[in-house]
Amino acid sequence: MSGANFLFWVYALAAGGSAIAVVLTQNVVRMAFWLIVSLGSTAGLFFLLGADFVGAAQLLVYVGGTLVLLIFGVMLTASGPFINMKTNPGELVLAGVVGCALLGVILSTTGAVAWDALPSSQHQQKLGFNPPEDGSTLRPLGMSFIGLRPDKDLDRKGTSGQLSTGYLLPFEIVSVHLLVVLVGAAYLARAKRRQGS
Amino acid sequence: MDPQTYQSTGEMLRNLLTLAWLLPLAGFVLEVFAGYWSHRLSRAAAYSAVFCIAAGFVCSFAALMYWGHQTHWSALESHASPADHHDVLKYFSGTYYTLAEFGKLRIAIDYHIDSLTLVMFTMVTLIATMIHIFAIGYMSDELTEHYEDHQVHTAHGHFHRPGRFYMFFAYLSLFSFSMLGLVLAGNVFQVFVFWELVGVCSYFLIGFYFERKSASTAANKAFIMNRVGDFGFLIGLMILWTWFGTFQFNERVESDANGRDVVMPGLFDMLRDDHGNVTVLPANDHDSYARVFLADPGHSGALKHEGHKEGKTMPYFLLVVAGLGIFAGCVGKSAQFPLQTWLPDAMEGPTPVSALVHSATMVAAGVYLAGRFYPMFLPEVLLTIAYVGCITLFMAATIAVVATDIKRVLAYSTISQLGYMMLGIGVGGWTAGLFHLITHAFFKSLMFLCSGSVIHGCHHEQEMPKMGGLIRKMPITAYTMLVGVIAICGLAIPGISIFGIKIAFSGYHSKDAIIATAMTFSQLNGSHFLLFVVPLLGAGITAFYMFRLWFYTFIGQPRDHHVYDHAHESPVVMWAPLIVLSFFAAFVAFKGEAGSLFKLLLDTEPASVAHGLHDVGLAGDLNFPSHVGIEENHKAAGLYALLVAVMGTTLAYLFYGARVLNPAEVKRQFAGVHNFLVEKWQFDILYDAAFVRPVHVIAKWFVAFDRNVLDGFLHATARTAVSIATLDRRFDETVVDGLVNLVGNVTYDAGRSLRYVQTGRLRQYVMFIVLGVVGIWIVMRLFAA
Amino acid sequence: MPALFAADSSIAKFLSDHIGETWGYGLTALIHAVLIIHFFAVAPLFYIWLERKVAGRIQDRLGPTRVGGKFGWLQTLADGIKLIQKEDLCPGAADRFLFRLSPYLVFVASFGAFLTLPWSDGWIAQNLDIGVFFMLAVMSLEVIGVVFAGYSSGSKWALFGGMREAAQVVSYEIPMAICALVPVIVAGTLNMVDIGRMQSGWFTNWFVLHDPFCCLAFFVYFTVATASVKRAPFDLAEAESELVAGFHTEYSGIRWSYFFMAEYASMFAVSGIATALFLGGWYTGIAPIDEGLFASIREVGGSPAEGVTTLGSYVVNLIGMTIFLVKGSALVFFQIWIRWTLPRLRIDQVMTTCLKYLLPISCFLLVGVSVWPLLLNSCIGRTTLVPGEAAALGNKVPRVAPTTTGRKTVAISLTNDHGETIPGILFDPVPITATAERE
Amino acid sequence: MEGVGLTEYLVVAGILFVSGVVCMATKRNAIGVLMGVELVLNGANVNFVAFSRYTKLGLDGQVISLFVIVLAAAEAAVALAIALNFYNNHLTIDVDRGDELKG
Repeated sequence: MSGANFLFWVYALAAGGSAIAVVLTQNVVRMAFWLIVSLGSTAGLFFLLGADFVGAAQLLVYVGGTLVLLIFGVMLTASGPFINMKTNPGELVLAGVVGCALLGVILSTTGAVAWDALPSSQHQQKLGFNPPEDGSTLRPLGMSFIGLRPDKDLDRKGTSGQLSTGYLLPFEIVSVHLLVVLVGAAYLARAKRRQGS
Repeated sequence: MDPQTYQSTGEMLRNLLTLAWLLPLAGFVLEVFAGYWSHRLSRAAAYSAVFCIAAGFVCSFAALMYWGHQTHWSALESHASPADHHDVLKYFSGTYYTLAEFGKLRIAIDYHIDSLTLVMFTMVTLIATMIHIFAIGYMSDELTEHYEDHQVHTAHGHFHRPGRFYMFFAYLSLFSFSMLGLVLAGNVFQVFVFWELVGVCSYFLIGFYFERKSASTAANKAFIMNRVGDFGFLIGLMILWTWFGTFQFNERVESDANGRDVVMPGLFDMLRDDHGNVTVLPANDHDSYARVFLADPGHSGALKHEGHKEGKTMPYFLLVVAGLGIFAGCVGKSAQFPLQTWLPDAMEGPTPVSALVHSATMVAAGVYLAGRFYPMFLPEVLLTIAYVGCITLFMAATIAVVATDIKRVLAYSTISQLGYMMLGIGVGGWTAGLFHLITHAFFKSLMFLCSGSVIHGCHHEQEMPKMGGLIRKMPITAYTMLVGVIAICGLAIPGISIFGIKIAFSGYHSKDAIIATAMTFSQLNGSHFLLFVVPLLGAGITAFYMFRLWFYTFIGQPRDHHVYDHAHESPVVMWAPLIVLSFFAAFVAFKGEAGSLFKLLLDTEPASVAHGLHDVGLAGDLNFPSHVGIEENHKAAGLYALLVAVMGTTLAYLFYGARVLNPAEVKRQFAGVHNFLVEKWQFDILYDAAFVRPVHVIAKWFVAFDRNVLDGFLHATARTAVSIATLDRRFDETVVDGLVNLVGNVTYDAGRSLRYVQTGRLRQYVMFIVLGVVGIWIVMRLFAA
Repeated sequence: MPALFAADSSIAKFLSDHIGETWGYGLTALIHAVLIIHFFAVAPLFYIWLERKVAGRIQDRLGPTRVGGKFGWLQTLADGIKLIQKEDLCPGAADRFLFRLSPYLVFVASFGAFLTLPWSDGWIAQNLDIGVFFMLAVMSLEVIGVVFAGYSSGSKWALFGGMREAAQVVSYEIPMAICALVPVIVAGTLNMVDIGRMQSGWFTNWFVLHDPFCCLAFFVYFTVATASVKRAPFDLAEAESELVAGFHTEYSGIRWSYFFMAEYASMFAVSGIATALFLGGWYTGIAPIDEGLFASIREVGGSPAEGVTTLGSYVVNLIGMTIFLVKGSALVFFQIWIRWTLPRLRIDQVMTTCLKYLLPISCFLLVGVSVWPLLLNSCIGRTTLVPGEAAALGNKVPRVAPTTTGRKTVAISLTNDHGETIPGILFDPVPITATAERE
Repeated sequence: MEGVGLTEYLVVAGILFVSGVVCMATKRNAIGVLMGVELVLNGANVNFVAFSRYTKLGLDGQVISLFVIVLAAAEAAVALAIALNFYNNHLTIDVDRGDELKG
């Protein structure tokens, strides 16, 4: 068993196990803890997949930002020191059965496809400036954000034809969207002073 | 003058006059909006109005000076006209903008500039400027948020309204713009448009206090009376258009499709030849009535005449009708017999309006048009004009003798003086009539402003019997008024002249000219001696009633101490214009017929006037005096007129100044005549009986017809519609509504049954989604297999 | 597997050559982990002692003097032994599971950050392409442990501390990341080794002196970093005068010491980032010395030079690491100095400082440093202040440079490590189509 | 065990996804539901990145997953604001209590 495979299993088990733990835990704060473990392990999976930037973004934005926000929300809305909203056991069982059915659907669908037969993009991974073996995974991604696609255009022959499109415009749209959402959230959650009091 | 100078001079004049014409319009727009922008206590509107009209005066005066400089105070003449088939052009005309062309009918904004235009421009803008300035003082009680109108009574006492200071000045500006546009107009249709604009402005201004019933009635009366005259005007326009095919006064050079210059003749060019003569073709075997030859080079199937001109003919009587129609417009506008009744009632407007209406703008428009259109008038029409003027001057003068309202006296005097002008034009004294128009404008505006000053000083008291002795309270007004009175009476010191200049005010010269013309005319046409006698008599009456007014108002003991005690001299903004105007009233006709004003007008005189006409008219028995003939009679006529005027003055002094004679006794002795005169020759009663009552009766008939026949028909229709609608409603209620309700109910029931799925529980929805996905997957598997 | 451990680490090369790739890399990882853990164990000992001495000096007293000789060398060790001996208490109202776990979370986060910290040219645990970003990301995880600690203690003091920490750190992360981006924009890479190498040569090549915006960014960064490791005057989470001890009120013994160690480790981590980004990393700043030292281990043409695995390279790297440690420790000393000099701010002042002042300033700096080369280009005709600086940075990193094409459009082209230009297009819908091919 | 491939990642993603769904379906705490949503998004993200690594999807997968992360942060901010408002109005965070609009 190679190191990467070993790490994959470690992260996969941590991610999946923590996800199941999130479902099973009744305490919201502990749910948040397991969620952190799960998301952190997912970030590890991203690193394994050569998507370093996505993994680091997952850590910075998701784990460091979003989840802190969630915990913040837990604290602000806690009516008791430890929240325990019991779910009806019958519902739990039903949800479990339905979830297993859904998992079955997904797994059977996944298994039904011969993924190995698909054309791989391994050769594209080698394009770029530093080989990915050096951990150089960022530059193609960064260039795609400013409108260049080295992963698609660098191996083209000749000078004719259209270059591939990058992600400059979506990137800007998402940025503006994020700003709008932040303003909106601040507005929604602002302290409301009641009229006349 | 060579063509280049002619062209450049003309363009310079056009530019200046256009500016002077459009400035009041700009002022109007500014003031209307200024009323919204600023508050009601602001005088900004007045200042902008004064600025605009004063700037207009400066432009007009500059134009006049420029004219004088370029022509050395002679005519603007081009000895080589563009098309080179005409010898002399005494005017400069052209087109600003062609609004529309329908076949031959061409509606355009033209201009026509000659010395008459210039003089009118200068006169109108000068007088209007003075009146604007005067009005700043006179209308100052409108500068308030709560104007109390003492003459309007409501259930809660006097009527209150916000002041309309800015609106007044906006109307004044529009009025000036309209009058200037009328003067500048280059075709008769454009004249008509501005004619109506003048009318509507006078309607606004006479009805300025429209809350007062009398004011709104007077405004309506003025408007309706003018419409009667305008009806004739329209008929005249139609005839002209039908036979002449153009509205243009004078010829116009136009490029045809091949790029060649084509001369489109104007009205005057078609009717008159170069010497101002009309060619009349008498009735013969083929034609039962006489015809007039019209030169029209563009006319197809033209007949040759006199060797070089092509043209066509029109019936003589139709041209007479056209002339009478146009003159009917002038009658309405200038308040001539029989449409004179609106003018005294127009005194309901504020006094500056009266001054403007009576001197420079509205009534002047009629005389101006009669003068401008003189070439189109055939001898029969001129005779009619003369008689109308004659009747008017006498009638109005007699009424003025008994009137007691200070403004009404002036109003009737205006009518009377307009009669003089019409008479002057009618008897062939074209220059004399327009000369009197200009001089009269100055002294009449002066007198109206003086009366305005008196009214203002006496707190809106207009009845002369309540005044008297005011010369001690308001000396400036009194003396300036005296200047005007002397001017209108035509007083002079006979026989003495300093450096060859008669010692006389403007009215002496102009009235002299008219009476001289009338005298010559009556000598030439013995049967029309009344045309001389009546104006001569009128001159005496004029002197009598004008001095009556002056003595009544300013001399003697105060008759009403309440009025007298509160009387005061007007502020400087009001008496300053009086001084300026009195200067012009005295000296505008400086040197009389040798003076520059008369010469300027003489430049524009139609070609046919100077040498007189002999044995013209359809009957061939009319003679019109030549300049030479008039000159012979001039001295005698002047003496007669002066004599009569002095007699009138003396009589007035005896009655009202020295009080040797008692006017009350005279009144008692001639009670019937007095009543007849006080009732304004019964014209209002006559019109009431002749027009208003029949109209009422006919209206009653129509009401009855409406009630019985039309209403019955309508009611029957309505009942039918209602019964059909009832049936339709049943159909709607049962069938249509039933269908709609069915759909609605089905939807509603479906919704009700589905509402149980809508539990509001988030978690169940998630379950539904998952179950849905799984279900779809199962179905797909089943069917895929 | 190679993707993970493909650092320039020469130990890994050496070991994988001898005992196979898997075990070689595994052993390398183990060795490095042990080294860093021990660095953690030892460095706080030093820093705590340093803090005590500095505090003493600032407060006009001597500080520890007795334990371990003249300067109180072993005072911290004695404290540590005392802490280990203490009973591991857990309050009754606490969520025991999270209460016990939180110190480890904090500790792990502080630790993880050192994964991409370059100690020397080639001495880096994992030479990630996203090095700076990764460090910031991992350090941001520390706050979770603090919040959990505050929440699970079941004490209102701890809860307040945790809440404050969450609000403060989440806010300060933003200007911190933006300030770190300022030198990154100058360098054009997130790779910390590359950034370090770009600052070789004379100390004028250090990014802190590169342009006015970078210079300002260094000070802003240092301020923000001090706040994000919750050092005074920003230590609201443990404000002992108000909240007893903040989020670690209920902790004692060895778990408490974990928080302490994490704090000092974080201090060094942010100082290390500042050193690598602004202060020339492991270089002395004197061009001849650096050239002499590091030329021997410089990679040539993308492959390691001969002698990379020699003992000499270890010595050179050790010298580099010493320089790096000295620079970092100096910054840590500054943080201690500030702590004992300035009074603590209120929480609202802390938030105001961040959101109303530091954040706009850092945004301005970011924009400024982006516009700077364009400004220079239009003023003096080149994109750097000092001529030839671009050459000193080397061809290792592709440069993004605005160019004006014949069609008067602004395009962006890239130069790769072989000096080829890859044209791209940003503002013109019709692309420029001369595509260089990679060999 | 042989080399890990796409399938294994997809299985992990599936487990994350289903866990998220079940979490959404069972948690009464609104923030718990929110956590379920995050899990679901992460499952999808794992899919994207895995496909970008193993198929021709290339960089697009990474970019999309980045967008998902950023938008999830935005979504969390808004959702949290809604939750706080919900809490202000109902003094509880139980989603089962928010059924005033039920049919």
